[in-house]
Amino acid sequence: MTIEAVQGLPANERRRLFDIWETAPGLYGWLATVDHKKIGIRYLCTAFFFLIVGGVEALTMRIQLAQPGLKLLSPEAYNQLFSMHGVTMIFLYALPMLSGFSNYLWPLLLGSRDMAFPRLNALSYWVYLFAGIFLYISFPLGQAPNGGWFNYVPNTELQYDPGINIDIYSLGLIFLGISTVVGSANFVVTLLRCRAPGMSVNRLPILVWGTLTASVANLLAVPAVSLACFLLWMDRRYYTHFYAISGGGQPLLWQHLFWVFGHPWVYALVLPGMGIVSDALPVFCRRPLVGYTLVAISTVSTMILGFGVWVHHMFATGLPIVALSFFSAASFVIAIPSAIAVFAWIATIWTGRPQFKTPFLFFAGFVLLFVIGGVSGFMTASVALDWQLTDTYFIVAHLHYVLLGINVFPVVGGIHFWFPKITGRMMDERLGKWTFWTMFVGFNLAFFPMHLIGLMGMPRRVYTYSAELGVGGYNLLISFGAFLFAAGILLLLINIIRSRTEGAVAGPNPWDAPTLEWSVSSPPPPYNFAVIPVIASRHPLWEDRLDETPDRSTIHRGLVLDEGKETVGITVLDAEPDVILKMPADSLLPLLAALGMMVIFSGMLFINYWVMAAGALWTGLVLLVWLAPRDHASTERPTVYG
Amino acid sequence: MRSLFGAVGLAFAWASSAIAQAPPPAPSAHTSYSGASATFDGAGKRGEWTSQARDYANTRYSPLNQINAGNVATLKIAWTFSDGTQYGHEGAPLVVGDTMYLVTPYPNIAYALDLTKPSPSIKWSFQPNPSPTAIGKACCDAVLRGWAYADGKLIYNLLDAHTVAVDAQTGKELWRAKMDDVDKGVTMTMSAFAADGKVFVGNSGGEMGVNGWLAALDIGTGKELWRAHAVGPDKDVLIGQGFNPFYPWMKGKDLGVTTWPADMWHTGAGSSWGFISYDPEQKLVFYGTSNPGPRVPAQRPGDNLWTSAMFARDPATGQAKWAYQFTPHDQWDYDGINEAVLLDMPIDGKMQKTLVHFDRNTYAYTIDRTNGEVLVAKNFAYQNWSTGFDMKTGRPIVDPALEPKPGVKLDRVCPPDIGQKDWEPPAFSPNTGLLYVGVFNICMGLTDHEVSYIPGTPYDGMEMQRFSVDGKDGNWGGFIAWDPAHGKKVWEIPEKFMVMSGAIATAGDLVFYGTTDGWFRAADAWTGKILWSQKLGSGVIGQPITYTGPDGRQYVAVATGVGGAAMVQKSRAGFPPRGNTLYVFSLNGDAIQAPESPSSGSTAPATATPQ
Amino acid sequence: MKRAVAGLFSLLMLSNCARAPLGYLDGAGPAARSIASLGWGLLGISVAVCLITGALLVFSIFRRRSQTDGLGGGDDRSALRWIGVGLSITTVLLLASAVWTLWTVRGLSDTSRAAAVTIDVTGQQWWWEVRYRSDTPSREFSTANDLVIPAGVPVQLNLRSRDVVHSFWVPKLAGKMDMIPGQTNRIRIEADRPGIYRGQCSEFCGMQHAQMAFFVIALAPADFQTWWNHQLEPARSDPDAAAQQTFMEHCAACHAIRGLSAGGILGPNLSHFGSRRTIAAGILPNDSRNIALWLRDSQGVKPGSKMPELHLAANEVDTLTAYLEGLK
Amino acid sequence: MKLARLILGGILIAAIAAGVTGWILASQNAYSHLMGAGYDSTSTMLPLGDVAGQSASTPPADVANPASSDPNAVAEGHKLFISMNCAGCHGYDAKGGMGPDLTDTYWRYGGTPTQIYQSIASGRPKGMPSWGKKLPARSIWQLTAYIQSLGGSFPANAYQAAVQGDLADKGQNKGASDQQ
Repeated sequence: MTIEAVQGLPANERRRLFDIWETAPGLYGWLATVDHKKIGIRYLCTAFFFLIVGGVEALTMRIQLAQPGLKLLSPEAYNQLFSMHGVTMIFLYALPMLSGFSNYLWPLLLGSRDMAFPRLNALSYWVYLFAGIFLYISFPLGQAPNGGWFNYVPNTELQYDPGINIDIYSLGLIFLGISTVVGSANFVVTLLRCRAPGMSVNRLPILVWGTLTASVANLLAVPAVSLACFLLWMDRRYYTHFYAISGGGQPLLWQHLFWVFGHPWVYALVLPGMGIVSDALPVFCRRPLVGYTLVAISTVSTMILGFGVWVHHMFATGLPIVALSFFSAASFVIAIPSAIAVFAWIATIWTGRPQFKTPFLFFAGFVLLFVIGGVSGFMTASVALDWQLTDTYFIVAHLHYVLLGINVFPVVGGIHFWFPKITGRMMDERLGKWTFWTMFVGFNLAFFPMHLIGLMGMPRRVYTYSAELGVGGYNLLISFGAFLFAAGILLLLINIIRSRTEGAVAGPNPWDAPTLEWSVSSPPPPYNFAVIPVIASRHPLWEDRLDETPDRSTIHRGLVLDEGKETVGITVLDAEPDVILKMPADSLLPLLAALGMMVIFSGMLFINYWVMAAGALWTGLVLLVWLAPRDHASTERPTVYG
Repeated sequence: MRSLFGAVGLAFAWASSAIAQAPPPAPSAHTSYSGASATFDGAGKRGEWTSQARDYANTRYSPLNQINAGNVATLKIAWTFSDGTQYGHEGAPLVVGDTMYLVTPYPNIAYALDLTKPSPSIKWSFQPNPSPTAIGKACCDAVLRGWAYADGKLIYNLLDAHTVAVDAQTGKELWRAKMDDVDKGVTMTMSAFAADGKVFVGNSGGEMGVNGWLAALDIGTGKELWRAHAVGPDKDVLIGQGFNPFYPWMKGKDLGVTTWPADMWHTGAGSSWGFISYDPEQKLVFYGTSNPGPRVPAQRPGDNLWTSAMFARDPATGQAKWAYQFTPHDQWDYDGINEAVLLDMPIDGKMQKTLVHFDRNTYAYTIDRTNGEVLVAKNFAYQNWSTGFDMKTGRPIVDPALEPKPGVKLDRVCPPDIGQKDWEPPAFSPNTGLLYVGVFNICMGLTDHEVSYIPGTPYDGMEMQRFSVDGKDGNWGGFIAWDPAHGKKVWEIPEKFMVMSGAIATAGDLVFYGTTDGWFRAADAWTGKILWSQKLGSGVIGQPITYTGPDGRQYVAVATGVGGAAMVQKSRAGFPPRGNTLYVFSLNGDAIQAPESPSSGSTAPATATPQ
Repeated sequence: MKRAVAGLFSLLMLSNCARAPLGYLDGAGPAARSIASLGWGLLGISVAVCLITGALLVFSIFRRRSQTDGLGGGDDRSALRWIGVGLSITTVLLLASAVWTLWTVRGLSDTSRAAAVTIDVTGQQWWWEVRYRSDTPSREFSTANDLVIPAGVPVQLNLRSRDVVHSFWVPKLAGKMDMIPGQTNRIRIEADRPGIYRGQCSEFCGMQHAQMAFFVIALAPADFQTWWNHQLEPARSDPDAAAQQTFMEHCAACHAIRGLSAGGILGPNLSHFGSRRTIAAGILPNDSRNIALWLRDSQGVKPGSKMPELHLAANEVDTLTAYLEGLK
Repeated sequence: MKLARLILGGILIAAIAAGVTGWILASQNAYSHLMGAGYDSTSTMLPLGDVAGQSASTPPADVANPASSDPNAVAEGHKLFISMNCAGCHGYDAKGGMGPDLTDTYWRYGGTPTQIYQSIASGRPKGMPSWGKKLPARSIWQLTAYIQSLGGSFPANAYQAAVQGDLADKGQNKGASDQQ
């Protein structure tokens, strides 16, 4: 935390800023911080923890499936494990991990001192953490969700699943949905209002595009699943009949509501990952991304199309052929934006000069996995072929190539890439390469044969299988691959822990990267930017060398804003400075509100109206204090430094 | 006290007639609406009531006219008799000579009451002690719908599937025949029917997956002469050379097997628990068969012959002459057990020998009783399951939206399982040419559940909620007059509860009926105007009779004791308590009086109890 | 290079896949065959795309470059042109695939050939009820877990569920179709020639989803009629009254046997149980050892199965086993 | 700060350990219910015979329903109630029909779990069939659990009242029967 590393601003000014922005020391500060960097790191660590938990669940299942007819796990235990594996990886790992990166990086990428709503940001994290704990409390109770992450009714109606397993699932997802919606709203507003002056939309990093589209999608999609879960909970505990045919309900209603959410959500899990690659890969190719505009447009159009393909999860439900044909065609079309991105990355590598650093390996590996996952997706888009492929291991292979390939590989690459920024130290390069090759080989050993056993007809979501299917040998290989992949994750963990204290000191810009976050010290000071930069291009730190335009960004001269905890708010379209935003100080309110919600949901879980009421009262009071009038923004002209 | 009762009754009669539907313009000079007539064969002497329907044709018409529209308002209770049983009382007392015969619901105790003495005076009683297991096997209360008198014997069915004959003079058991196995769910609740020197009995248990039958027993010995099943191969159904149904779809070999999924007919029900009628001229008995089993139609595709149908059989051999299925593939438990009233009437100017049948499916059929051709089929109350009637094929047209599917709730099917008219028999008056019948005004919410056949348990699967056609506070029943030749309702008296009592008509141009909430009413046979009403101790689901006592007075008698299917209304406000009492009415309540001094030497009633 | 080897390797593997009992790259009926050719086609495109893109990626990484310092690199404009070319090829391939798919779907939904038999298949936790339909109701009957069809003619299946969502799948004959409570999904299957084809539930349906299999047995049409007529006969009456009594006491509340007054519908109809291939929905071969095992320890064989532990005495197990096996 | 991390880490590890152990134990336990273990021993303890008719004999011990610890018992019992045709007589809402209402507090043959079990297993004279052979003990206990859940059951300590059909006792004056 050396203030001296920042050029330009006098030391006493920087001291003053530091005092204003630094989180309070001790336990209070630890609980009350609203610093986006601290919250981002928390997101990353928590999500990484859930990755490991979900991974351990997967490994347990792989032992059971290594040979036909094994009896390590009871069917019930297996069903709980595969359900929690899906829930954990998709809800508790994949999106929060990306939120972590975005939380940490957005203000740094955009040239802002914090997110638009720092306290909402903290609330979003606390709710995520408590929702994760809520979902995992089911484990010690022995009643983890057991209906799959897709949780199809009526198998999950009370009649067929009388425990609290599914209540934990449905309430947990509603709870987590609050975190997602709050976080997404925060990203959208941050983008609109808290960019540095001059950061027009055509200068946004692709990661920002990715997270933005994902956030907008979340705002539209998450309510669908929250509603679906709420209706299910009502069906189970208040004997409504939204999904039960006995009362005129419709089982397919769940599938529509779930996939209207589920499919866009899958894109929300991969677009920020693709953004990480689009931003970081060019650094190691020593040139800007080829076809920035195309990639940005393809990101947005993927998301828009992503809302029109949910029925391809329901090809076998007996919907009319005309509808199926439409959704099948739409599912083919969505391959086009992805193809654009792939071609852009290959063109970037082709025309650039690759540096074989660990992050580059992950990003290049990602491109290949993306293609494999993409073409298997292309096969499932074909309605006729999908009637055979769906619910076999081919789909398992497809979704793991997509989700691990497009989420985990960029994320691990991203960890290697931004680790120096976050900690100030480099990760070990040799260990990094070992990590990559272990993970890459393990991954393909584990998941490529799944295509084959899928084509051989092995159904998904089975706790055991018959030797007659002839897939025993492949499954053994898959289980071996899974453990190899896990070993890679272990190496990563070791590298992270060792490098935190023993890694080489990084300096502000160890990769010679072009974007704003590399203009500040590593790790960045609490106030991010001593002065608010003014942006003139997509590559503020490469401007002199690329010399694309005569304009230059001003990074060390600009608004100081040292009258309090302040940052600048811009006009939405032109990115002109508009107002000075007063940012909130450390606050326990987010934690208290999240705790209150935890109480409400616990009350709902056990249908205890007193607990529910107490939680609601508590949360209401906290929100009342939160919303008490405060000086939000000032219109006074900012002072300019330099 | 009595005058107070009368005043109240009068006031009520007036009030009730005010709420009754305005009668249509009365036909000029009291000519018969339909021109229908009946033979009244099999009726006893003028003042007697010797069988449940009084005659073979099932008219429930008495030629007595001492009580008439002019004086019925002075009708008062003459005497009462309580038998102490609690289950629903559905039968009509019989009056033969100077004795009245009455049999209680389970435990089916028979009483003979001496009418020459101040009543009630028990001549004898008889306790048959049927098995209590039967209580839990009877679908709709442990009832008995009647008893027969023939050749000096009182013959009736016991709930545990036996038929017993008792000496009418002494109350001694003469014979007892085991007709079926109660452990398999077979009970017997119908009234035995005596004609042609035989007694005809049938079984109940259509909800229990029984195999339905009608049997003829020798009156003297109880020996079974023949037994005709409703389902199964032709040899079991007693279908042979002489069988000639009118409609082609009912012709063919072994239809009682081929219209069922493999072997399902064994448990296909088609029991017979309604009233039988007899045409001595053509030598034919007519009776209906119950719903198919299981009640869930999804489990038994096909027409399910010969359930929910009517048979015309030769009483000597049991061979069927014709049959007609009212509700093919009965999906709502509509049954076809309701009685046939045998009338001759002009239809389209031509005199026809017909039978009139109010089916639970809400069609009132006028059928040529010589060959089974449907001449008239019209709705006598509200229904929505059928969109019309195909006179060509003789089949109702079913609304596919109201066909139940397992697990899927249908919100409103009208009528419900018990129809818009259940077993409660109508009356016919040759003066008006009308039939008088208690009807319902109800619907059901229905959810079917697929069901296992487990012997001795219900083979049922219908989950129902019943409610009025007219919504939450609507009426559940009514009493109507029906013109069978034109298929038209002539008048209607709305009632708050389902009308489940039988009706009688008299030469005094009166019709009598009772209500579930305990009103016993007399109405003008022409206009439906209520002329007299009396509230009784429990609901009336039995059948009234009228007779001339040894003292020459005309009496009207009816047993109260709510129960049976009427219990579906038990949670409604105003539903009466159970408890069986026979009420006998006369003008001003006059009756044979006790001797001046209570005699200590009066003979103790003879009792006969099998040990 | 590595990818190419892997690709070749996998092509070899694929022919293996096609032969697997549930492999669908080799159809045994018209529907499955048309999907299989579509499958091979799209698989070919996919493999080609992977190989080409992989090769491009590898080449782009390792290609020889002129040594220049600083940033920048090749010409953006020519790169964009190549992206355009790639995109055009992609679009054409996608369009062609979509047309091929819709063409296949059109063929599959063609019902101009009349179905020879209509069969209701009802999924439930965790077995299959099979009910043969006929215009003559008395030719209708129920069986379980063995779907016998005539070969060479289309067979109409009405798919329903009695509890949760299941999915009917016989990969060698047709694609999947879900069985959803409250609705009837229709599908046609046809086997070219007599044979035995494996089927499997393919929608997660609770604890024993994994062990919900069945077999389609295609017979020559004449054999099929013989089989049907035989099935219509009541079960062979066992002379051993004790076995029947044991069955009535312990089994009849859930299982039906035509000819006995056993009419339970919770479990499979056992009228001709002895002639079926498997027990417990395709998981154990139907022989006396397995019947006895199943009667003794259903929950050990298939935990959570709706068949309860019966706690039968050893002699009861023996008589029942002999009786059930005799129901040919 | 360091201490905080240490404590946090410790809690985390402890929570994971506890969670995994709990899950293994609990899910094994839930599984054992499915296996039917734990039922048979209890069923052999039950005295046979008509409880209501033998007020002179020693009343059976107040055996708690062994299915009461099984979270699925009531739901399974409800399914059996319908599939075993109980609903055909007692009504789909269990409010009676051909058979008696099971939701009121009047019990012909006693309303303790043991007595309900007896009624199902051995049958009762007025048409209630016997299920003791048709259904395994576990299923009958599940049915019992469902019937108990209808709210008409007596608490175990009102056992005397159940036997005597006297609601007024409510089990408060248990000595009353001893003085008779």
